[in-house]
Amino acid sequence: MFQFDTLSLVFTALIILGVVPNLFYSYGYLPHIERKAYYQIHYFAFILSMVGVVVSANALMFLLFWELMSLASWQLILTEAKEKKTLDAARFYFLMTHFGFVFLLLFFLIATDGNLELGFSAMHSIVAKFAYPTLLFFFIALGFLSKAGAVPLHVWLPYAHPEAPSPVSALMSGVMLKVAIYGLFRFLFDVLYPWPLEWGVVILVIGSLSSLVGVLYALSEHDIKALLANHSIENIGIILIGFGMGMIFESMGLKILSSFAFIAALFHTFNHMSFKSLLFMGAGSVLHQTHTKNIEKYGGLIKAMPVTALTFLLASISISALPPTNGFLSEWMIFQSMLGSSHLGDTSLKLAIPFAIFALAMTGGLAIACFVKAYGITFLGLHRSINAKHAHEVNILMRAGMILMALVVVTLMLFTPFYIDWFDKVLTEFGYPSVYERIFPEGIWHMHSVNIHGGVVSPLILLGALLGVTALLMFGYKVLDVKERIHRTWSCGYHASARTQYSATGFAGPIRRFFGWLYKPDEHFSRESIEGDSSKFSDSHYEVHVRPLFEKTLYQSVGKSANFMSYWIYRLSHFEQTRYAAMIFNLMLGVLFSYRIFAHDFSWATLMLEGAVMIISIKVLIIGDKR
Amino acid sequence: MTAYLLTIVILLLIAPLLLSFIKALKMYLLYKRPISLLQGYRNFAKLMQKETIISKEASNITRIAPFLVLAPLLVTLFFLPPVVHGAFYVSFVDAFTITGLIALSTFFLMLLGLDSASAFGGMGSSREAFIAALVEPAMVLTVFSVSMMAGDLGVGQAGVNLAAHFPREHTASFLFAAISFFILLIAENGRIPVDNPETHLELTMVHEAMILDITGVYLAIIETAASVKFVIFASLFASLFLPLGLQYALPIAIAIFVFKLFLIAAAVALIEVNTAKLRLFKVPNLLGIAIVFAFLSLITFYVLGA
Amino acid sequence: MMLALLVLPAAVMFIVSFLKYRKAKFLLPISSFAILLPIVKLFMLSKPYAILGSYLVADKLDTYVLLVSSLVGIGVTLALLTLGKHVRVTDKAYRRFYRFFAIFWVGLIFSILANHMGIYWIGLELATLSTVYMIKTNHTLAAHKEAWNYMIVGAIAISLVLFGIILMYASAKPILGERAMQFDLLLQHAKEIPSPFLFEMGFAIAMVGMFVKMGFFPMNLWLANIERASFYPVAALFSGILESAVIIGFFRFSRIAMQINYVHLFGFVFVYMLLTIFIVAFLIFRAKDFMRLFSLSGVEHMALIALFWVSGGTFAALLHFGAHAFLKPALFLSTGVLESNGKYRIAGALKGYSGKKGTLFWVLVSLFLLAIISLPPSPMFFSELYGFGAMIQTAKSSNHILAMIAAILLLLILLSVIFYRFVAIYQSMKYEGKAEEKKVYASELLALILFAVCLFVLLLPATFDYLRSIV
Amino acid sequence: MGADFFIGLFLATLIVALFTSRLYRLIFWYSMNSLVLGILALLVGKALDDKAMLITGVATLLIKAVGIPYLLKHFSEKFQFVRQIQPQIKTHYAIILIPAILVFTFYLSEPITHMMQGNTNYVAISISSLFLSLLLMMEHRDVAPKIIGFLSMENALFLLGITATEGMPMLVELGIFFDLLMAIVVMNLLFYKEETQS
Repeated sequence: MFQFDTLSLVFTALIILGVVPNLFYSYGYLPHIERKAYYQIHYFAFILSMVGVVVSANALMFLLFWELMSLASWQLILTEAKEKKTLDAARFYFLMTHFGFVFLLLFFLIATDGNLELGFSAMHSIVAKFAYPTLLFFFIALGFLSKAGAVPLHVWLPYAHPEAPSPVSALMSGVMLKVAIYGLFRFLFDVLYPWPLEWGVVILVIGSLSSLVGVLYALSEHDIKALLANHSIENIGIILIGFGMGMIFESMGLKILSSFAFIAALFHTFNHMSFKSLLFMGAGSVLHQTHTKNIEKYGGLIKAMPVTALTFLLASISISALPPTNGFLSEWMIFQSMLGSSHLGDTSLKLAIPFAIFALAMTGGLAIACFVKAYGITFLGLHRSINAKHAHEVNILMRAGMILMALVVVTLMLFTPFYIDWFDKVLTEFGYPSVYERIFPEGIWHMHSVNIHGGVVSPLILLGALLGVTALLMFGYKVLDVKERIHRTWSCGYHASARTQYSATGFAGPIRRFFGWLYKPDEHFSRESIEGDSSKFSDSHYEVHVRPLFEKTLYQSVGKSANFMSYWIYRLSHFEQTRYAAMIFNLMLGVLFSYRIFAHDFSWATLMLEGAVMIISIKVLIIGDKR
Repeated sequence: MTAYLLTIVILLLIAPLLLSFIKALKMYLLYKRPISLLQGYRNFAKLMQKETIISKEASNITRIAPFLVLAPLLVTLFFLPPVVHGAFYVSFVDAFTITGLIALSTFFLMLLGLDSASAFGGMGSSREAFIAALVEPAMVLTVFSVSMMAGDLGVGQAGVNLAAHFPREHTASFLFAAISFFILLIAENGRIPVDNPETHLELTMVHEAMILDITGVYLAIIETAASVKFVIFASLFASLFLPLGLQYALPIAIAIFVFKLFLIAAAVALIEVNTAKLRLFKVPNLLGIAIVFAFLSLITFYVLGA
Repeated sequence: MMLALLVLPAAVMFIVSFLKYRKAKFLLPISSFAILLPIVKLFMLSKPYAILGSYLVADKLDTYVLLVSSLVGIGVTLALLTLGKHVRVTDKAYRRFYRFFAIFWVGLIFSILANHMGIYWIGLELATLSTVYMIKTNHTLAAHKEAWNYMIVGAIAISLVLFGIILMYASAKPILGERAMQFDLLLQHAKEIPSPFLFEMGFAIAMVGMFVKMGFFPMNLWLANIERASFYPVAALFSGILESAVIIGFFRFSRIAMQINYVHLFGFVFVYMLLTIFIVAFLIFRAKDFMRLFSLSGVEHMALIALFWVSGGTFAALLHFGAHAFLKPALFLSTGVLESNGKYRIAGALKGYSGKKGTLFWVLVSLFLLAIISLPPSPMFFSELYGFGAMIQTAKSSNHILAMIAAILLLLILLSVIFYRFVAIYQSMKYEGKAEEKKVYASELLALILFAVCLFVLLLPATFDYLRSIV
Repeated sequence: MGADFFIGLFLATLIVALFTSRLYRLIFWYSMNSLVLGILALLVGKALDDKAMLITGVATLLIKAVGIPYLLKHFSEKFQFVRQIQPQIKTHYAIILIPAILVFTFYLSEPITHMMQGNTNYVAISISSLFLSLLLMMEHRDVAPKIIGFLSMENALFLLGITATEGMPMLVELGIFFDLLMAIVVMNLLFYKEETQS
């Protein structure tokens, strides 16, 4: 029924780490929710079902909890369903998650021989006998990645996460996506092991694409929660890159490297949980104070909400993978594992993987840009709206939640060796050699990459050095006791005001313009020029929206075709006695004819004959001739 | 150990000198009366005298950011490769960390630009973000290929290895890596053609625009940070791509090293004189070249076989 | 003896329905509640239990079906008490409804308990004809028209079934003689049938008749129209009971056909169901009002049950059958309540129910709605898991495995189209539109609670074991 | 034996019924059809001296050949049926269709082996008459011809029952008759329009 091996425990721990601060936060948030009972029921159901998923030991339990998780999260999105947007988002989310469920269901049914109480390890032997393992791989890839929100199944995230109440979006983005990652780990290792090389490559490619797409769309977002949701896509991509490298190394027989890569993926999973939850909480607090998700309406909030600002800053640094934060460490590990590709025997692969490296590095750079934008526009400068002006710090519970989550981030930063050791155990349970000794050969101070003359990083020393030097400098500044004066500085002679300062749209401008071929933004520009003068204008308004490419191409066309088909079928199926009798006539004809052919003596000729007869009689009796 | 500390001190000291050397050289080439090489120090001293004016709109970020801009760079100074054979060097830091540290300082610089709600600060940050985002991948790839050739990712170790046995069999990829790194040096330090440090037209500024509203000591710190950054890149280039003359005795080695730095500075100056500043949206092309070269060096490295 | 017991309540109902005086109005429901008692008694007896020689034999399967049907019947009559509060219904029509309900019930008992193709058919025909009139208890032109439609369709379907039965009988007569109409004997001697082709032909014709009667492919709208036009309890009876009478026939016939040639059977049913569900999915995708929606989904579920059964997932089929038999009437009844002010406005239909009763009502309805798309922990979730499991097993053992898996995938995709539609409906019922004061009465609520309890009972492990033990 | 002749007649009457365009004539042909069926039943019953089948035959003659046609005529006067009934399906289609059906059914029943004294043709004919009566239902829009189509479908069943299986169990046959009467009753009730005016 349930199992508690290290993998399950690790992910249970992840859920707990994600949930405990969230509890505080959501109780701080609760007064602003009308349907409190509804919210709490589903909130706890959601948490329990997530735990249930990671500890369940047979297919039945897994599917049950998985579907419960989707159900609960869907209901949670609907908690504050006021406008149509929310409803659409919820519906879309539920459809997507059910779509994934379909594939999981197929996978399990094939892998368990219909006996759903079967343990996972028992499934392995069944799968070994199954003729098309790649089919199974695609099933679970589709199943879990649609939940994790990897390209091209990511479209629901930027809709669903913003519409949920902030604690919930923190949970969904921080924890729920990781449950999908758990699924990948569990079933690739327990059931589908060993893998051919191609699977790893597939995962790697998906990962690289997701990371780039995610961060690019994040940059073009004005809705802060949607921005964060897009970053979840990016981070899932990064995790998948690590995962894919692990799979590749594994199938190339480089156990050590692959274990290192998997550890990196796990580590990044944890990190993303921590800082993404923190970011969503911060965004939630801001939203809760300013009653808008539009980043252009913020500004100068650092003065009003110092705690939020500080925690948000920490999280931003961490998610931008800047040293010495935990985000940097996990991304460093993933980079290292990719550099390990120089040990691969396969030259074409060797030459291909640098592209993944390029994607990851690019992502890093863009992420920095994106979070400078998010942080700078939200918290710095002048307030851009009345609400932002009147914002003040959130209540104690919410603050407590954010601070606790910040502590989680810090612990991940400080106690990296401990976590690594733990993740190492996960892999040793799957029969990998322990690599902890190779990562931390001389104590916890230095963190080595396992590939030959790979790099070294020493997080603690780095942290110490940075803090030390900064403290020293500040001390020096104090000693000098420089006269400080607060005054209007020369901003090129303009009065600095909310209208003159840079907007988020403007900030992302260069990048948006550079990637215009991808965004295809639709821009709205209007201005009131003074008596037809082209240069002088009293008021002007510029606004740009970016609809994701996949949505435009993939999803809408599917919707259209469904509509079309249903329309025709509906027209056909209006009941009318005579036509109906005719249909039964034809049906009988077809059925009996087929039985005659298939049951007695099959030959293609007769089959063709049947087809012809059917067509004629349908034409004559049902369609009739045009009047 | 002494060599190690000495190098750091020297680097710190000549940091402003290098920048003013570039400026002077440029002026000389343009038939102007070159400024004194000590100009950098003078500016520093002058700024240290001044009071700091903090703009009304600014928040605490302005109070802490300058230090956080400088600190990572100072830390980085300690991680550079040795200039003389057998000198102490930090073995436990690799190129990624250094990239990260530099990115960290850029991050805070950008925040600083956004903090004082002036239009130009934001503009500067936005442009800086754009450039930095494109620099990142080129940087990583270059580092990757260099570490391949040096046989170690640790910067210090890499420098030593390269000095010990120069990768003759990989001259091609070595060259490509060098080219791309040099472009990165220019881009990261905001020299022409990417950015013009001497401009007085805010609309074309990148680095300067971010610090328009910074005064006094803070400005001094930022300026120092800029010069230190240049020194870091220069010395990285010197010890990774011109790994010569480490075997001599300490004074000579240092002299050679400093000479190399000046050589690089001169090269930068020459480029600055001979090229015009690119429009912002042309910059990606330059960085694209860097990225391509980085790829090339990797590919040639693999194809020609390690 | 037992037979007399079974028929007695119906007979009482029939007679009482002719009495004019007012007490009758209360006697009728009581007599209809009484239908449960003998069935419970029957349920207790040891199986197989011969009620009427070899003609009516009670075994585990049909007592289960009968029990479910009687529970549904009780629920429906409960809701019937306050029918007048929601729609205009004359006293005469009310009594006449009960009169035909009695006939219907008798026919049902015969068809479900029958161990004899002929008896089965007779019962089915009785039930059909009586429902034809039950439709007409609603005095609208639409209802009249639909009653005629049903008359015609039912007539065709029924005659096809009989035709098939005769052919099967003919195929088995050489070995079994007159007793060739008994299901159990046929099942035992299926292998020895001299001319399997004749049997299969008969089977095919009979199946076409049954499928048409259940509203499968071709065109699935007539059933929807009928259920739209008739009073909602009638619709509930349709989906809850009449279908069960048909499906049990399908169970019995297909078990014999399995013996004869499994591949043919499976291919036939699978293709047929795939077509049905394909059409139904897109019809549901466009469906605009409750009744149509639910009756279409009823068709879908019947198709699924048939599929599960033929692919060997008998447990899944029975569980699904039970779940559907309880869920669908519940939904129809609640629909009747939701539409009480005459309009089918989906947006905000669940809003505006206040007070204890109201709250309980909308909670129940939303639970049913989510259960019908087989979200956990509804019994349908489990039944679909097991049913599809069985299907996959068949796929694996067949030699077109990839094609089969593709077909099953298609099936699942179609189901998720339906899923999407239902989610949309649920959301708009709950969150769109504006709230207006609505009332719900105790009896309807009682019926819903009854159904909810039955569903819960289905989930108990004991029930699972019982269902597993049936076949 | 005579059976084949009468089976031929049966089919013939049915086919003629397909082409009629007047209600009363349609009813007449239906009664002819049932008459032939009844005689057939009697013949076969006598041949196998099977009491049950004799009873069936008599019942058929009484109910189907006389009773139901009379009732229908009665209804048609009572409820003013449309008596002008044009077949929907064009004659030239029908001319092709009917033989085609016959061919098909014979092709269909060809593999049926070891039936008692190889009367597979009876199966073929009854299936084809089933199809034909379906055709009868298809080609008319009004209710009355549809009913007649339904009834002749019933006849086809009986034909099958009589010829192919040499009689079904008594119980079943009586049940079928009962249901038939029931159907008529229900139809009668359905014809009452006066309720629909409310």
